[in-house]
Amino acid sequence: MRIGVITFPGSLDDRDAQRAVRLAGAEPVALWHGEHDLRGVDAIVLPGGFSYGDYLRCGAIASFSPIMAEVIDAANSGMPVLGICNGFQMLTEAHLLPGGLIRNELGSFICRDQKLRVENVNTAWTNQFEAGAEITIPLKNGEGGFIADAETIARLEGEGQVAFRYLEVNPNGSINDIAGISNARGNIVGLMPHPEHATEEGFGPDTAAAMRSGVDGLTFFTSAIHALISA
Amino acid sequence: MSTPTTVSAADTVSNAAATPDRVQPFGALGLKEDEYLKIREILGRRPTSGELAMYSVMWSEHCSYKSSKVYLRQFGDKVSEKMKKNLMVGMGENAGVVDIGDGWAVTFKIESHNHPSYIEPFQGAATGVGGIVRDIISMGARPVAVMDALRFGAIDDPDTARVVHGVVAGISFYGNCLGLPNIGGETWFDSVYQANPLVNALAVGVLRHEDLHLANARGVGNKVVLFGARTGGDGIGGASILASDSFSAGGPTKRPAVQVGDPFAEKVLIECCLELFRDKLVEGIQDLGAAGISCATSELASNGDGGMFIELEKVLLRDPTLTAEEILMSESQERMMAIVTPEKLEGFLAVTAKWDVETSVLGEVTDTGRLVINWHGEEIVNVEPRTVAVDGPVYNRPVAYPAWIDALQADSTAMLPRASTPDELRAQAVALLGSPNLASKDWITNQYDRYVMGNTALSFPDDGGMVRVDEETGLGFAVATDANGRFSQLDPYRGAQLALAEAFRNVAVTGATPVAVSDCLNFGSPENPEVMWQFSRAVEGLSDGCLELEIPVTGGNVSFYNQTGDVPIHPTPVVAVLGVIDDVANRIPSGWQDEGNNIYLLGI
Amino acid sequence: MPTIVVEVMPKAELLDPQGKAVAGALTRLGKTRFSAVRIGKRFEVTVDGPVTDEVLAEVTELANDMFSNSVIEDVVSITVAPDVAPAPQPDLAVSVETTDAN
Amino acid sequence: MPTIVVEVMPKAELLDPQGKAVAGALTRLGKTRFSAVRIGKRFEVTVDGPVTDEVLAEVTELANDMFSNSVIEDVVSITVAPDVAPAPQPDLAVSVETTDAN
Ligand SMILES: Nc1ncnc2c1ncn2[C@@H]1O[C@H](COP(=O)(O)OP(=O)(O)O)[C@@H](O)[C@H]1O
Repeated sequence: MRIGVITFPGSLDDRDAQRAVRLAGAEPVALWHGEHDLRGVDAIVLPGGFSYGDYLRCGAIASFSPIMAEVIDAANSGMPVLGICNGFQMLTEAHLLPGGLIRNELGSFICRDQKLRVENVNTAWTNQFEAGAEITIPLKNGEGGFIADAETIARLEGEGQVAFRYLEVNPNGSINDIAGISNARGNIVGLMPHPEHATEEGFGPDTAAAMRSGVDGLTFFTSAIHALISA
Repeated sequence: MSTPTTVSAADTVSNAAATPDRVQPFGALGLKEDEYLKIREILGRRPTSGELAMYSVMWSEHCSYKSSKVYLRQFGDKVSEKMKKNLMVGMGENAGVVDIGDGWAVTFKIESHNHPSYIEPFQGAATGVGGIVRDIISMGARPVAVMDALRFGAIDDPDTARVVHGVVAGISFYGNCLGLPNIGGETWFDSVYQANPLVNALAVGVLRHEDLHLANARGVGNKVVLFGARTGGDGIGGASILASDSFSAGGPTKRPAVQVGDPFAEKVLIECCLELFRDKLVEGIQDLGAAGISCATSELASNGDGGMFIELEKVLLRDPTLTAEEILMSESQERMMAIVTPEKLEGFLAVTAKWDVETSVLGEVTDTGRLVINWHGEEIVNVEPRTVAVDGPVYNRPVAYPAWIDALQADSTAMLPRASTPDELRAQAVALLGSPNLASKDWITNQYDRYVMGNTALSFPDDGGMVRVDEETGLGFAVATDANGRFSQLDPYRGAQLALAEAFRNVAVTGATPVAVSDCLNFGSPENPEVMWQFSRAVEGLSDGCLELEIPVTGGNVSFYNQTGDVPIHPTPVVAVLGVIDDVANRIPSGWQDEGNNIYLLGI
Repeated sequence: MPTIVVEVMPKAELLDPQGKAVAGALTRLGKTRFSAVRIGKRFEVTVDGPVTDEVLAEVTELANDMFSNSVIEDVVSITVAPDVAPAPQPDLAVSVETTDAN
Repeated sequence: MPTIVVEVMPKAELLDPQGKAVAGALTRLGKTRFSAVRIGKRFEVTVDGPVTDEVLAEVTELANDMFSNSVIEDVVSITVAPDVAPAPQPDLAVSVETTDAN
């Protein structure tokens, strides 16, 4: 199973995403923004970071990268695509996912261990979670407020496309506490928090059991592997 | 100035020889008369305005360490064999390098960006992070962590919020965007820092032994290449520099004293430099710091074969109206200078093109022993590089024991009233809990990304930050920074030692073994004999302490002139200690977590 | 060289946390006669050559597709400012004049 | 309600990282006739009541002290746009006209 991680200028969590893919048992494949080549991967991760410095709008300049043409085609034909943080922003800028992400309500960057509820376990990246599972993974962003017009929100809610919801604290003012969404087909998922930072004991968020022991993020990647195997 | 020059007609070497009596604005550039006369003596003529620009920035306190040099030698002199054992590169280079075993090495350094951070807190602090990170890259290392040691004025002063929020947002913006985890630091409020906050930024990098690079210009015919951001007017009014009667006709040039940082450009520059090193396409890379091209050319040439020829008009400009002198002094950020052999130039340019990094070949290494800089075909600089970069003035400034210190020491806590009732005790406890210096710093650290890179084993609120270097073995390092200006005001010798001991302890309690020290010495004006006394005592204390603990100082930074009016800040020697741990899985976090653990109090 | 100025505003107050924050600060400062603040972007695009209809069409396309995100923003104006000096003098910077909205 | 528009640009001498990034993107997309892009801010301040000289003076002060940071930015214009609708319609948004620079 080969999962590609695209590096854009300014991507930061690309190596972490590759590590997470490896820890989950798949083969990470490094992809480069400037090429038109997906190297035959089975799934794609758009990693976190500050592509092009987050200038203009987060993810906007990256969404014009050469490789995005291939990503859009692959995503539309059903390949699992995960956008994490800046990757989520790119997916909205590329109109693969609806809505947009704006500056956090309180203005500043925030880094915290964030509790989420998995609202939809029928996506390529969540199928190994229990329905309604509560997980904790790191969140770190300056522009993570999810917004969309009322009609879009109603559609997302009505059709189960809200994939994750913030619990306890809504860190950025997202409408309806939305932390992540999927497309109708469930192969494209985007979220602001970072599953790849909760995949290795000792380097993840704190849990009740022990400090830095949280590995809830691993299930995103094992879900993708499962989706690919059973497809 | 009697004969002003313009962009197209810069002051040439021959013009300087022909007009020896021309009055030059050395004072406005921060040079003393005897320093100016010394430059004339070295050159055997008056300097051109370009040479004057170079000497003035390179002979500034900030770049030349002219007041501190005689003391800093102690760090190199007071060393045991054990202290030298793991030191791959010691003081004097961009950053010290320590062998941590298994073929790995760590480089780290702490540096101040105090004055710019008062003028423009956000950009000042941001570019402080950017600058220290470039020092790390130039050694051939990948930067892997940053820390920040901060001092602000009184928390209830109306200006403090401007400075605090600007500084923290600037560090957060630059460090997060660069993708470097922030693993710790300090925050302290005291009115002595009101108009002079301290912003000390630390960066750590890791490298394989064979990847170590030193910045020097060797190999006659090798190309001198400038790459990264374009050169603009940033920071020309900064440092000690440009006054209205300086260089150009048509009235004073109004240049801002601040630099604007572009962390994205720096992130790309990091990846680009690492690829250049990896593919062995460069002989050496030097970062462009405070004195920009003046510094990079003269230092590279001094550390190499001694000669260099540069065509300054080849510098890519953001602002085409810049004069030659301004180009020499510009502090534009996110620039690097490389030495490249002619055969590898093509490969070099391919890598910079891949990363969209603009590059221009400025000139080459020569065997003339001279640094020659031309501007549109005319020679505007012809100097022996060491006279600019190495053999600057050295002062043995007067020191005076501060008369007030005895009274200050005598006024001890023993004189304070003790709480005698539970209510008084309670009131004291509440006052302590509510004091900004003891309160939680979460509101700062929550703005810093501690997760990026996936190797952070310890960070806030732990006593020291810890990062895994080798994913296979778990080999890692820990760092802590500490300082206490109030102790140092009472006794700079012991104050510096206490800072060292505290940082040493903070590293030791993580489970790592302390191995090296970097320091940032923040003091008032060296022209004040009492400040000079404080400085001399602090350096003596720190160097004695390091000898006692047997860990070497690998580098650091001196920041003088930290004062409001005539009132100096408390002497604030910030000490950073680096430790090594065989396997970060064995780290010890600060918090207690498991029921049934025993609690012991160690020490006295 | 001629400059084309493109102005982009957030669609509504809801989408403009920065504007809301500034409006809040004004209220705290007692500046109560300002009931709302919205913060958008102003792009100055320098054109290499004359501003033809074709150039304008290209900029309009860029304004809609790249400079703004139609989910959250509107392009409120595109104007040509021929041959402006690179930067106005600080002291002359504030010129108060009444114009029509775009 | 009348709106006062304040426009702020980064100082020409200083780096404008945003503008640089957008200009780079334009080059990569083959849009080579645009030689530079600079990005500033546009503030729309809604005034509760008529725009008197006093109100303008107050906004000018705010523009200089709060909306802009004089160390790195210039206020390039302050104009009054009376009674605009809160947000223009997307389709009508782009009006191409030639004006003088401020
Ligand atoms: N400016 C800062 N940058 C990064 N970390 C900081 C900063 N200030 C404080 N910290 C971190 O916050 C934690 C608590 O700091 P502090 O309250 O000073 O505790 P302590 O007195 O135990 O050092 C420590 O982990 C410290 O490294």
